Amino acid sequence: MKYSLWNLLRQAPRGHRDWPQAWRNPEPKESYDVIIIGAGGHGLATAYYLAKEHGITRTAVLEKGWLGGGNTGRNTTIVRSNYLWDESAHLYEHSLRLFETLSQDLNFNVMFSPRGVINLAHNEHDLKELRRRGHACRLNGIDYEMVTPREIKEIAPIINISRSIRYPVLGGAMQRRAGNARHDAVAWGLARRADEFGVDIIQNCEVTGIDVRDGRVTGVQTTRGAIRANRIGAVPAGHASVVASMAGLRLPVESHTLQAMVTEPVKPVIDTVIMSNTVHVYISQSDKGELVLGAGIDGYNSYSQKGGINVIEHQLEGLCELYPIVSRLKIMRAWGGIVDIAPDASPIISKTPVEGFYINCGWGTGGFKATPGSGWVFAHTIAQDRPHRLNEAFSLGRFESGLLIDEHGAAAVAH
Amino acid sequence: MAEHWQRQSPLTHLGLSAHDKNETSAASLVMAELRFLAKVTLRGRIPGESVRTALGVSLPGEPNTVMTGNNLSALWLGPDEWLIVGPPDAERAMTGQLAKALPGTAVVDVTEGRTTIRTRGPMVLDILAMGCPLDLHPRAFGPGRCAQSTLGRSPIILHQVDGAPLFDIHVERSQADYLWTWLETAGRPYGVAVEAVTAPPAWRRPAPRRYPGAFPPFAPSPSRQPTRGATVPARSVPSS
Amino acid sequence: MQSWRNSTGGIIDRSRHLSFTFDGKRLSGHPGDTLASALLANGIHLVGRSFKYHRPRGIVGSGVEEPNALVRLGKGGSVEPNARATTTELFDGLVASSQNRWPSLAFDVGALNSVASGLIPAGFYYKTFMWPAKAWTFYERFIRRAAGLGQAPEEPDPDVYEKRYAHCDVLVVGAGPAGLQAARAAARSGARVIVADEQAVPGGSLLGEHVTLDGVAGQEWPDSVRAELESMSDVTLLTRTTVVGYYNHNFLVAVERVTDHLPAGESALPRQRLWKIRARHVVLATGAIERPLVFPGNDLPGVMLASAVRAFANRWGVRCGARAVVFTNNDSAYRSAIDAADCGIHVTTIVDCRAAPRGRLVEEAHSRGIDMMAGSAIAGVEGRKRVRGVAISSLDESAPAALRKECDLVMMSGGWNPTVHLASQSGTRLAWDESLATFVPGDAATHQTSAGAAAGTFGLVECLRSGALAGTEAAARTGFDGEAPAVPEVEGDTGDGALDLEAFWHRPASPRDGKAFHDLQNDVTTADVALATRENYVSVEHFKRYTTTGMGTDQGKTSGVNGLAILASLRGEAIPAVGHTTYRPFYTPVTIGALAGIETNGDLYDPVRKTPMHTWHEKNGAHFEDVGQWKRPYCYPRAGETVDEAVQRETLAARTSIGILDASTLGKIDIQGADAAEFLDRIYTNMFSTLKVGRCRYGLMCRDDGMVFDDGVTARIAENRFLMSTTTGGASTVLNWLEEWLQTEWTDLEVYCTSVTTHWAAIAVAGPKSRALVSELTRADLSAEAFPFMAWRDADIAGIAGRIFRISFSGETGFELHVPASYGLALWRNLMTAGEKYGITAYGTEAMHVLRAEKGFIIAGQDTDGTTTPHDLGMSWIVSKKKKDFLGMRGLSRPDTLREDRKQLVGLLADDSAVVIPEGAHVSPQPAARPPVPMEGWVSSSYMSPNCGRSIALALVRRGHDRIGEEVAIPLENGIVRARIVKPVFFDEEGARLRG
Amino acid sequence: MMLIPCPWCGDRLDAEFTCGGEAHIVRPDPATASDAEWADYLFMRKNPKGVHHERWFHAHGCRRWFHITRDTVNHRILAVYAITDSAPEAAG
Ligand SMILES: Cc1cc2nc3c(=O)[nH]c(=O)nc-3n(C[C@H](O)[C@H](O)[C@H](O)COP(=O)(O)OP(=O)(O)OC[C@H]3O[C@@H](n4cnc5c(N)ncnc54)[C@H](O)[C@@H]3O)c2cc1C
Ligand SMILES: NC(=O)c1ccc[n+]([C@@H]2O[C@H](COP(=O)([O-])OP(=O)(O)OC[C@H]3O[C@@H](n4cnc5c(N)ncnc54)[C@H](O)[C@@H]3O)[C@@H](O)[C@H]2O)c1
Ligand SMILES: Cc1cc2nc3c(=O)[nH]c(=O)nc-3n(C[C@H](O)[C@H](O)[C@H](O)COP(=O)(O)O)c2cc1C
Ligand SMILES: [Zn+2]
Repeated sequence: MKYSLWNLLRQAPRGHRDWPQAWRNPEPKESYDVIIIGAGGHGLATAYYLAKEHGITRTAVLEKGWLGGGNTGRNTTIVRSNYLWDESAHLYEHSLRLFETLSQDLNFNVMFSPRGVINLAHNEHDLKELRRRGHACRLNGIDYEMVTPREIKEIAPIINISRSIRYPVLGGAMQRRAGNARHDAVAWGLARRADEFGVDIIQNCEVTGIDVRDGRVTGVQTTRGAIRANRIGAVPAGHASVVASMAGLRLPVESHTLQAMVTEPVKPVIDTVIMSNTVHVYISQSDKGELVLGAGIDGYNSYSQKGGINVIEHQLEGLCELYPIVSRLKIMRAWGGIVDIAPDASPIISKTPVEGFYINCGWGTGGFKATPGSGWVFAHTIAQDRPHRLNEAFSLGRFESGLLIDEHGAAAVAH
Repeated sequence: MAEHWQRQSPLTHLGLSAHDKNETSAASLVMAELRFLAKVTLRGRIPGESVRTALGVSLPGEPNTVMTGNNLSALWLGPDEWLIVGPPDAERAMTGQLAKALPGTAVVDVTEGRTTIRTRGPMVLDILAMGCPLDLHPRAFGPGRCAQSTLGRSPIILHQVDGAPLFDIHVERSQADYLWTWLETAGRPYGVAVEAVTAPPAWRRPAPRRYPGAFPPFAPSPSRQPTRGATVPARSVPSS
Repeated sequence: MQSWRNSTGGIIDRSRHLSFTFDGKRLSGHPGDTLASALLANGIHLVGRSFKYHRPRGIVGSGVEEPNALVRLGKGGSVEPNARATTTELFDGLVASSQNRWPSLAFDVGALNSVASGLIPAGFYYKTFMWPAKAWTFYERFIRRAAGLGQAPEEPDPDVYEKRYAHCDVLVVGAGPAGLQAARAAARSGARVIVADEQAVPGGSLLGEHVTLDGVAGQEWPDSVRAELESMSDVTLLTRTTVVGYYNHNFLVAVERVTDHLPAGESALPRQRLWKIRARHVVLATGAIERPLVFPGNDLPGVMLASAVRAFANRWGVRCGARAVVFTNNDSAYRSAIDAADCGIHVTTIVDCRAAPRGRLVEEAHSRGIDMMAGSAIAGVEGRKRVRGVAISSLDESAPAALRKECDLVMMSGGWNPTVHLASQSGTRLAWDESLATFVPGDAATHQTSAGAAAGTFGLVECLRSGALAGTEAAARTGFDGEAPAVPEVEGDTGDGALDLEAFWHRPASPRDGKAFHDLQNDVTTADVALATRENYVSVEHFKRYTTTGMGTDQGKTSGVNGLAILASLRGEAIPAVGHTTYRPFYTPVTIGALAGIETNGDLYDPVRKTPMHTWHEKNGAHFEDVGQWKRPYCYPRAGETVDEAVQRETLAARTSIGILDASTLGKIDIQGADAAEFLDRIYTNMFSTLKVGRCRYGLMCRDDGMVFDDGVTARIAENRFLMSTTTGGASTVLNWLEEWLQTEWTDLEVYCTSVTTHWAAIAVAGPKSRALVSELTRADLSAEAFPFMAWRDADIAGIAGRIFRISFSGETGFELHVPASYGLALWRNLMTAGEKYGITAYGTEAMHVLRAEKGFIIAGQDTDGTTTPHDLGMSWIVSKKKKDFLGMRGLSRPDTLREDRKQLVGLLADDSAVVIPEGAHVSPQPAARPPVPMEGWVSSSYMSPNCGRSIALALVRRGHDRIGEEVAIPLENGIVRARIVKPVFFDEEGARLRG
Repeated sequence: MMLIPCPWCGDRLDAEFTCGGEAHIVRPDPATASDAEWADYLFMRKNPKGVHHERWFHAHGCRRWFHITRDTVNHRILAVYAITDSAPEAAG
């Protein structure tokens, strides 16, 4: 049944008795054309675009837990495309554009809300970095504007732009088309549409082995039995190394815990997204009223979705400095996700030395925004057995050749 | 050519002056800056006795402990690293003597790199606990113990001088201002007082001299105790 | 008038009155009251409106579990939204108001949502608001306004917060009977013990019961334990302290509310204190929370937890109503019913789902004239803003229709949920206990024991015993042996024995009966669970997120088990198969201020590092910039001068007379040891073993991938001793880098590194008159012959023993003077005085940048970005071809680093010499009309150079080294700047000044 | 918040340390290493779920590097050993 106000009205008097399942719970078949490992946003988007753009529907998405329960279900939902390097900018911009029509595309309101994202600068070096990024964005056709502290204050009156704080706001860069989307809705909407195309989304099905014969994949072993396929796309985020090792590969990623938290719900106090790298906080307010706050990563390899309190403390110290009125609000819940970070902080969307085995990982702390775009290019890569122009540069090979896409930039200014 | 100088500690500009006695006895935290203490680091595989012969203080072999003697304190900083703290102006003699006695070891004068904040008072343990993750309870720490750690956001070398308890905090000079403010702020609700600040001695170029045998007395601490902590418990096994 | 307060009973001080307001109305209570008990004593039940449907809501519980009674406390900057009335201690002058209603609590326009509730079931927003495309943001505005509960303060927080670390052998969480016994046991063994309880006084549920322990009233017994604990020196008893998070390796976080219970301004102490406790063993004696029952209309004010009614009666002497009906599935509600009756509430009926409840309690209830309706359930609740009656029907399908009972209070008990939050957070798996129909802690994941009701032991005697045992064991595990304290002799109803519970989750009802809520705070009904199930949001996690069960400020303390039980029944599965959602910090919401502590205020957030000359800079009007943690003078604008003008003046002065720069922030590392030279050969791209004592050399450091990461001048002090300098930001990174290689890779090298960054003050003196000036202050021969470029020497400078380096980052004749830091200011002043006649000018970092750019010297981190090699910088001359190995060598011969079309450092001269190309702008071959415009590189440094009399820039441009002389375009927002690629040296290309 | 057992200073809060990542990575001979081998050394990591041998640096303490073996799922520390030692057999 189509999701619409009309159907909602029709269902109201019937106690909403007729809404169908959003997706099925199919039993795994013996074989598929394509197996996707991981029903996060990226895996689901891959399956969806495989069906929609490439007509491949004999696809299974295997998920060890519940769909959307990985980082897709635990991120701070920032969507933007104002990246520095051309390769990144083009990929994320493609994704942002898909986001702009995703609700209509999926017939599922993913609540994409272009409420604007501001990146703050707290010193001369930050300003230089933002300007450099701004020039690049402009030439790449990505909206971007530098904003003064006063303008930022007008947009977000709760910010403290006093010069006397430790890291005063010297300015910022804003992307107006950027914003938030509802994390769960993105996963659910993609799952529902993929399912409609006939894709089998199989939850509680952990991939425990990858069958490789003569250098090419033939299928997977799972907690629900063996499943055959000649093409396997792995999108396991934090577990990328674990899955890759099943195919005998090592990856240039390490898994760390990244934390986020929400306050108790309050009436609207901030209507945009504000990020600060120097002070390591980002803030937005969800439609339900919680302030959604992102913290930094814990400094050691971890496969637990629980981080240290020190990271949160430091983040909130900065938050109180920048937004003094939050001091008396209360943190309701804090959680962590396992993020897979590549040395250049850029993703890997690539073929691998094992034929028929494709990997999509390394999104680290920032891949939610890429969900549809990543699925779109990965679907292309799997369907055509070669990368799309947009993800060519994000190959595994770049680590050997040295052509990294270093989104860290230079760390701190040094002189 | 300059006639005279004001040698400046990193906290000189605060114009610290001692509060009166009443105030210090009522305060929960009493702080003072110990200026210009001589500080020399030693690196290498060094027989502790050789330092004893050279300076009159032995090097502690046990991690995170301090040996004192001849008005010097030798702090363990690492398995091949020590910090020797002495009275103001002793650094030249110390480095000279050490370099002579221990050829091949690294002797570095770091006097100016840090200053020392001395803290005591009935709440000193509580206030240090507000920013320092070390367990300073008498069962775990004690007189004659030292440790490197952090206080607030500053790295520190902490030395418990006596059981009163009294702590010397050696802090990097560029962060002294920060740490002083941090301590003042942390202690504010409970009362903080400043204690006699040792006056900066006038600069004089130390005449080249032989190792004097004993260093000028250096004892601003009220009740000095023998070298090592009496209760240094066995190290706990790592949990879980 | 507290007309609902009994004249005796409870632990409140009736001799004193506390005045407070609720929604502006002046009321009174007593010390010992919570806001909730005081409101109830005044007969106020309606305290708020629900989140989604704006339904009238009252007080449900008596402690942290409260889902409904959230109020706004205080005024102005001291406002606290979403405070639980049940845990807010009353004080004189307390100001509270209701939330989420407009214009008033009694008449709330938002209640229209309730009327339209059919349209807004769980997840409705996913199904609509999609048309027209882009209109979501329009709808969203209204949704946002309707959502949210309380209102955030509008002013900064006037309070301060404190944090501290603590360490103990045994941490006991909860000071109910189990916790107190545990604490006693552990303390007597000599262990270091911390006991934390979130309530104002220890005692836990004992405070709300009628028993005696060893002849002492149950409400007083905790005082005696408290006295004993407080008499021991290594025991800390923390009240008003909630343990909120359980982290790795037994690190627990607790929040102490230090002054929240006091009128504003009464205490100088911090508002709250965050405890970060490392415990060797933890005893979790956190008690249990009563579970509501789910039935239509169960959210009306007057429907309360049975144990809460009991606690209000026993602890606060408050009657929660006049006529009560009890609804239960277990024995414990009988105890509550009896106590309620004893307190003067007319308990008319006990509705029990069990077919044949029996036992002592049943008889006792009976003996008090309470009616019994076994095998029945409440089918509906009447009333608009308060319960007026209930409909009761038999659970037997064939039974006749519902029976009506008048009442103003419904006491419900669906059993008990042990407070397993912390255990679960620590990684301990929970096990389903069928007889209790709830989760209890399984095998402990860390050094931890659960005791008392938290472990599923609900009898008092058993709780006391299990606490004592846990405490003794905990101490023993940390090396302290002691005897378990005796279990006190208990008289009265101890509640020992089985609960005799028969699970009752919900009964399918028609919408006509009204909504049955399992999650009161987020307004989630059984109909929502049914919808979620129908749509296949049946994983417990999907269910949670789709319906928002347990996602409110109470984090599902009352709704959790009920919600998943209903889900399980609709899924037709057992509850343990459905599982539970993840327990996460924080157990109760934690004030952000408390998590931030004192390090929020600007001075303490991050250390400001200051050089020895800082006060001079301040006094002389320096405009500072942050470089890492350092404050460095950017320039020193004079009166009437702009920042840019100051920079121009300073830049010019350094080349015409004398400039002086505070260079103290540069990293300095003393490197000694037999292998020091060999070590530097491996660290730097160029050779250092050939450097002569008394000389310096510039070096470049690469990571092992070949990318430049730091640079600086290193001097050979003695055969086996060097002084390395690093960039300001790189100082500690480089030192750690050196240590890492020494300790982990080249363990055979004998080298020792010591930071001397802050030991030395460093002053750069540059300009044609610099030699004359410095010579005035030292006897050392500074002539070009005796002291050539890149030499250094020990020297007395103005009477201070220091060092002079003949180095220059400005490209001028220059000297860097190092003196012990405490003389830095003195030397600086002296130079300023002596240099006055030469027109000495202090210059800041920006002039330094311009000067070095005029010479084409790079700044690591500005003209490099982590993707730049020495070759890219045109510095192949510094990459040794003789050495067998150095860090970065192999990285430089990878396919990409060998490519010829890499971005390379060049100079750029704008055609219009007055135009300063913006830094960060990109170079384009032929700017296309519309994006994407191809980019070939970017401008890394760009300035107006007063010494060149024009603008200059450095840029990293693709294949730049081959393109000298080529014209390029730099497309800007408002037009295109044309420029020519040149060699990156703009001034004194031969270096005559440098060496002169 | 882990308690890291520094072989010298004893158990200290993890915030005093820097984690240096995977241990026992051998730096190949730059003269003979292929591009792939060099990339492997620079970037490729085991990143195991479970037992991990890793290097830690007591940055705010004795400033020594050492090895620990830690479970990356539950953070149990299974072994502590010198920076010059090879991984203990027992701990996997
Ligand atoms: C706290 C936090 C905040 C963040 N904030 C932002 C943000 O603001 N903006 C942004 O753009 N990004 C953000 N991110 C990053 C973003 O969440 C991720 O990059 C993105 O969601 C990754 O999506 P995914 O589909 O690749 O991974 P996931 O959603 O993690 O999906 C991977 C799935 O693979 C499954 N899986 C793994 N191994 C196996 C196996 N062996 N068999 C079967 N299934 C398996 C997992 O269970 C999981 O469901 C944040 C991340 C975190 C943790
Ligand atoms: N008859 C029944 O049905 C029934 C059911 C349950 C409990 N009980 C009674 O309850 C008592 C249980 O004793 P107990 O000691 O196990 O529990 P308790 O409820 O008496 O005490 C628990 C204490 O822990 C505190 N607490 C909980 N979580 C905390 C946290 N995170 N931080 C700080 N403090 C926290 C609570 O405020 C409370 O004071 C017994 O008297 C028992 O008879 C009876
Ligand atoms: C954007 C966003 C908003 C959230 N809002 C809430 C909330 O209002 N209430 C809540 O309890 N949890 C909220 N959460 C957290 C989830 O409950 C949950 O903790 C998170 O998805 C991680 O899953 P886990 O805790 O089950 O591991 C939110 C999470 C995200 C990503
Ligand atoms: Zn150590």
